[in-house]
Amino acid sequence: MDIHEHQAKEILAQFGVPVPRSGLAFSPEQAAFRCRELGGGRCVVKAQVHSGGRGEAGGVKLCDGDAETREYAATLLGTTLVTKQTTASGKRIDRLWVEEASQIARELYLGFVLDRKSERIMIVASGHGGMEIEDLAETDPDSLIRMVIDPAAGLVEYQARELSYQLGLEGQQVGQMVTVLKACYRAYRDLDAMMVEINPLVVCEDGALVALDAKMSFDTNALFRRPQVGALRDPGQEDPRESLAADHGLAYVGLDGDIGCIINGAGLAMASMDMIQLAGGAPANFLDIGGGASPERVCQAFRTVLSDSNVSVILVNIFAGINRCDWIASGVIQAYTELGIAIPVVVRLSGTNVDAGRKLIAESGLPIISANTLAEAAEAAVAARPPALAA
Amino acid sequence: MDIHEHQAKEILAQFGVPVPRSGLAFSPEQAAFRCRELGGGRCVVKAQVHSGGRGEAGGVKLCDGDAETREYAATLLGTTLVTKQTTASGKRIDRLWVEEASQIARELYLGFVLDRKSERIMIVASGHGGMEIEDLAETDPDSLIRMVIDPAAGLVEYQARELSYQLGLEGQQVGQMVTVLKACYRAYRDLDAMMVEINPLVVCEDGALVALDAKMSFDTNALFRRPQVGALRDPGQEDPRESLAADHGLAYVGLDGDIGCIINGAGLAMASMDMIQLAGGAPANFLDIGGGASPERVCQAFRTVLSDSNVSVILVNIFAGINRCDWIASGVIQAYTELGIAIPVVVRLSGTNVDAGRKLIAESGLPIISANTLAEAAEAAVAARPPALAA
Amino acid sequence: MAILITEETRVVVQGLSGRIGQFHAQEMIEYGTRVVAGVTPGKGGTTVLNRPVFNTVRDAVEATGADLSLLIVPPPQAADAMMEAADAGIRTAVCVTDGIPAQDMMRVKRFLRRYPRDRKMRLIGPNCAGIISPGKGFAGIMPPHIYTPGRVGIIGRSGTLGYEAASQMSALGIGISSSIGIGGDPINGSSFKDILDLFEADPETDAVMMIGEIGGPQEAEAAAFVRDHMTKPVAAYIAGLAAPKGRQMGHAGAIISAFGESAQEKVDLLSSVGITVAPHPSAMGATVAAVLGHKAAA
Amino acid sequence: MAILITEETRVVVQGLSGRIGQFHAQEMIEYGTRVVAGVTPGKGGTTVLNRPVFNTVRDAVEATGADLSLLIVPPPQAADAMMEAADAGIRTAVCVTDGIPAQDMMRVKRFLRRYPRDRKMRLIGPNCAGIISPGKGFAGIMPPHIYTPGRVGIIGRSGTLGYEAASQMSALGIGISSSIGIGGDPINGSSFKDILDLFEADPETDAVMMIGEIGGPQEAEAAAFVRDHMTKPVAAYIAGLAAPKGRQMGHAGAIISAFGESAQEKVDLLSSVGITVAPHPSAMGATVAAVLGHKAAA
Repeated sequence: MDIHEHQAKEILAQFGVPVPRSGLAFSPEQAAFRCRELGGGRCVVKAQVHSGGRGEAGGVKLCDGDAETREYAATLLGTTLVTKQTTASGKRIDRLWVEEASQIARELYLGFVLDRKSERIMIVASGHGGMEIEDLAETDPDSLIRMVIDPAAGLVEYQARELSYQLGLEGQQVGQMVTVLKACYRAYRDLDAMMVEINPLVVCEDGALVALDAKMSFDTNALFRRPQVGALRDPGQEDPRESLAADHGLAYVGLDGDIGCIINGAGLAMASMDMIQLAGGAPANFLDIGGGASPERVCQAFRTVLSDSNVSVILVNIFAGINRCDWIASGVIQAYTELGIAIPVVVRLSGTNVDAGRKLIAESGLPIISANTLAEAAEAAVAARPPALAA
Repeated sequence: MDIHEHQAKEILAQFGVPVPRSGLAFSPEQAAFRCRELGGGRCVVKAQVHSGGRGEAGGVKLCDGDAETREYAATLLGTTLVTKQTTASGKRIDRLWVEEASQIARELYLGFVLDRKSERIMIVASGHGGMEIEDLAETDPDSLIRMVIDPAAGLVEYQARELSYQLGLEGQQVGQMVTVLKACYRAYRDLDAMMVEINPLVVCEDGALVALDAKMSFDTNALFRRPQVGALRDPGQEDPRESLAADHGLAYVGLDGDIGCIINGAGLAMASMDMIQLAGGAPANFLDIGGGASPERVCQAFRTVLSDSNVSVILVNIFAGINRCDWIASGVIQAYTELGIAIPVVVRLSGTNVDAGRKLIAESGLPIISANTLAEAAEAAVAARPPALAA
Repeated sequence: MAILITEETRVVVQGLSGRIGQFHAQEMIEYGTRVVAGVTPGKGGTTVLNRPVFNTVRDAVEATGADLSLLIVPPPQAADAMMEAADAGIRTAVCVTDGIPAQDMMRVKRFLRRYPRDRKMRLIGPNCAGIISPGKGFAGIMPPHIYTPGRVGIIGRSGTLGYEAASQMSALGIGISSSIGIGGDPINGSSFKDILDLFEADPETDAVMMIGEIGGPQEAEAAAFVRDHMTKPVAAYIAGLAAPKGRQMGHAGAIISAFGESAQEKVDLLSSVGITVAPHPSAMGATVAAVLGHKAAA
Repeated sequence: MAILITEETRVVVQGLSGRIGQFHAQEMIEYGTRVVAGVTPGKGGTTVLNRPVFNTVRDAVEATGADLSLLIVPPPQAADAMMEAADAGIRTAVCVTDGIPAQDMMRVKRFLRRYPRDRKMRLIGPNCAGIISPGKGFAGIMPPHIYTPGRVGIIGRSGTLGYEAASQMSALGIGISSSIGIGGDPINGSSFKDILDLFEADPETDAVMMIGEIGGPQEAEAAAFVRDHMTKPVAAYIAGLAAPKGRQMGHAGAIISAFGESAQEKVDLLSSVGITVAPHPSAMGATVAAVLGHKAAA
């Protein structure tokens, strides 16, 4: 789960990370007020959307005084920002962050991630901040410092000092950096984060360290014990289909193709997508209906898939273990009744109660295309597309 | 560092341990008021002194209503309580704890201590509460359950459940006990305690667990990072000589003999006490002046030792490493000048700057008895006692 | 012999008293699995499916000699239940629970390391379908009858894709010695490498089918292990060729976040160490058949 | 050879830039100890006593090959400094700091366990006088000239009582191979047993004097070790015969809190395994002499 820059900064500040003075604005007037609050001079106005690359996309600007701030805020609010990390439809700008301008002497990169190799929290840092970590890894891999944290010991102070010296910090900055590192680690650990990133972490001309931009994302599996984190969710920044699907216990990821997929199990879903691609088609989505799916949940899966207007065929592929093929079949039939499906549907059922399921489909009288194997199903789906798409 | 029962209960309650409703009283009137606050019926009045065994010593009483509470409070406040754990001079009663009476179905013992063998925090528990742990260990050792906590994992929930079942708890009590155990562990760990004891932890007739008595002591070495714990110190409960000594960087423990000891190093201090005993005398105190002692600190040591009216001879035994024998000698001479010492003083100096130290003593013209070895010094001190004592 | 579970294995079910625990335990018993006990705190002394239920795993182990535990417990209790099993002397724990916080798994993995090698519990999962040795017994939530007994091992992250492989193999008359689901989470108890090691040592296994997917370093570690330590032929399939970078595909672990974690990169790496990689998921069975033929020819 | 410190040992002083650190480093250098570097965060690049000062122990080890660290740092920083030394590859750390919180020491001890045996640092102290191999070098705060070179090892909790023993031995013409102060805290890095093991293996040590005191289980563990593993004669003295139960005698560890922790109980236990226990502290030297005579006669 992602949160906004300003939320991440507020959290990190609570743990002890220094951040610039700033304030949130939902209107041009409020933005201008924030500018005056900060002294009325130069300030940075930043679109709050769940994406990196906002600067290049025109979502961040240094404004000189409250008039310019109001003007720029008016051009941003209510529009969508398309960055290289968003889809083409972009992310809606509903709020701005107005921040005092900093005198930057040096920019550092600092990230905390879950390292799957060591199965521990890893610090990634670089003396060259401001760039995306992927670009850093490509253009200047030697500048990347990696440090793994032993969960039993936590982040030990000497480690934090070693890292600070490796980044070329000196004097008072080392103590400040130790504070920043310990704060980020505690925030990561205590709130079940999956990622904490401060980029850039700047050394100001007066020598002070400040977090100029911050990102945090959280482990959705841990939200049950972090209600304060769950409360930070901004559904306005999510793909509405993914939100809707998640609300019904479905894992949905929108893609660019036209073959809608309804599958059980993440692995089988990915394999089905692979098979569609091999058969010459393109999947419109990843969708895992999960275990023990009721007819209602299957019907909801159809509703989700059909909300994508690109979809021209639907492929249902189920290998039932804790699912039941008869329930799946009932769900497919219910979807026809409730949703008035007008496009071809291919269904492949296997596993628990498969005979009952196939019988239901066969006796329904609906124009459902049945398949016996994964390959057959994918090929049938590709073949069932309207002629224009099948070119 | 010890704290009062009511302070321990307030801390443990903050961490989630259920405690009876109660209130503090510094006067009979306030005690009566507390009784009325609790409903005006039966309540337990408990003398707040830093000692166990208060019940047997008459410091705890079940009172029926506010009149009896006032009356009993008046008999306690301002007196001293002598228990089998205090010295003969007892502990002064300045405050009372007035608590609602509980309907007790079962009494348990629960303690958290530092186990020096495993070098970890250990839980000690017994189904037979209310007794002192030493008595339990003697009379019913099999009832004692010991469980060591891995510091890396902390107190894991299953461990807490296992312990609860071993104590014969069932149903809802298990969940309550898990809460109590985790609370005590966190209090111990987060506040640098050295001991947490709930005795008895009672199962009430309605099935609820409540901490009826609680004790905590803290690691004085960690007070620099636990100011909130340091603030709980009650100097009125301490031996004034030990407090005075501690304030001057001296480790002092009062004993029953008449030979006052001024030594550097805890080991050498204990060895000197042993040597005195072997020579037929009895040490009046343990006193370690520590390292790098200035003449002033030596003089303060004399002041501390002389505040014990039993002292008839003083033995100074120094093997200087980071101390300096010349400073020690100056301190002894200064003590003569400032304190007007009228009893025999035996001085043995060894180690760093020993020649300069011995020269100072020799040239001082004071009636100081010099000794060359530990044995000589102890024998000289015993021999120097007034005839009545030397019998 | 098979690996991890046989007719001899004594299984305890943590969470037996729950509806789901009871349902799967019933299936396991019907299949012939030696289910000896259940554990549900607070239900000690009761009986479920004719099996005694205990308050603690330690009690269950002491009373019944259980050596394998199947964990069907809610995510908030799962880490504690795994640590309890490890401390009670369970040899193999299989956790099917989905949705466990990553930091809980970090804690569990670290906890397991405190035991010396000969007392260390092997953890399978979480978020896996379980393990089965066809005809002998199973611990998990899979449909057991799709697995034909035989001499090929299966290791997979995904439950349903593992079923797909097993059914393709059965259709070609290829039987299975054991099938092990290692789970789809970023941090899991056992890796491909750990299970390959067991199959390599199992005299009743001739070849292994390994079903990987995008994300994480474990397929690369498995490739190095196969290159350096495996004498038996290995077939593989990697799901996610059609998956885009940076989007999580259902499994918490199925996200390409580092170099070498895409399906194509993994396919190339596995191929480079002599593993025969199925070109598509419908060819899993055929690829195993080819690998077995290759072995016969060798 | 001696143990833990010789002419070859390269010593780094953590806290060299402080007044006390500098004073004792000066003493060590004058005695001939090979002090090669200092570490004080923020003072990297400076020079103290003609030795380079580094920001981190890792830098100091890399630049100078230091293998022993003497820690003279304030209590709040001591645990961190010990862990830093361990991680930087220091072989032996000697911590003289007094007043370290017990939980910090729990953390350090657990931290040291993460290293495999051949990379694990040996910690001496805290709250100890240090270690010396007379005529070769020392790391600590003791007066080095009271130690005569020779062939008897000393292990003690207490600094000054160790001086007392050394001076009694010197007065009788008995020299010392190494003297090791293990410190007076409840949790310390090395126990009597750990150091007895080193003396047993040291070809330049003929006998050992062990100076214990009331409180804690380490003397009992040492007794078991002597019974089962020591061939060299051991003399001992236990301080605190006159100490009352339940009162802490200066050292945080010197408090009788369990059965077997009083001086008399410890004396009885040591005697029962053949250790010759000095009847009083003035007899420490004579007891060593007796033990050496006994050995000569054997």
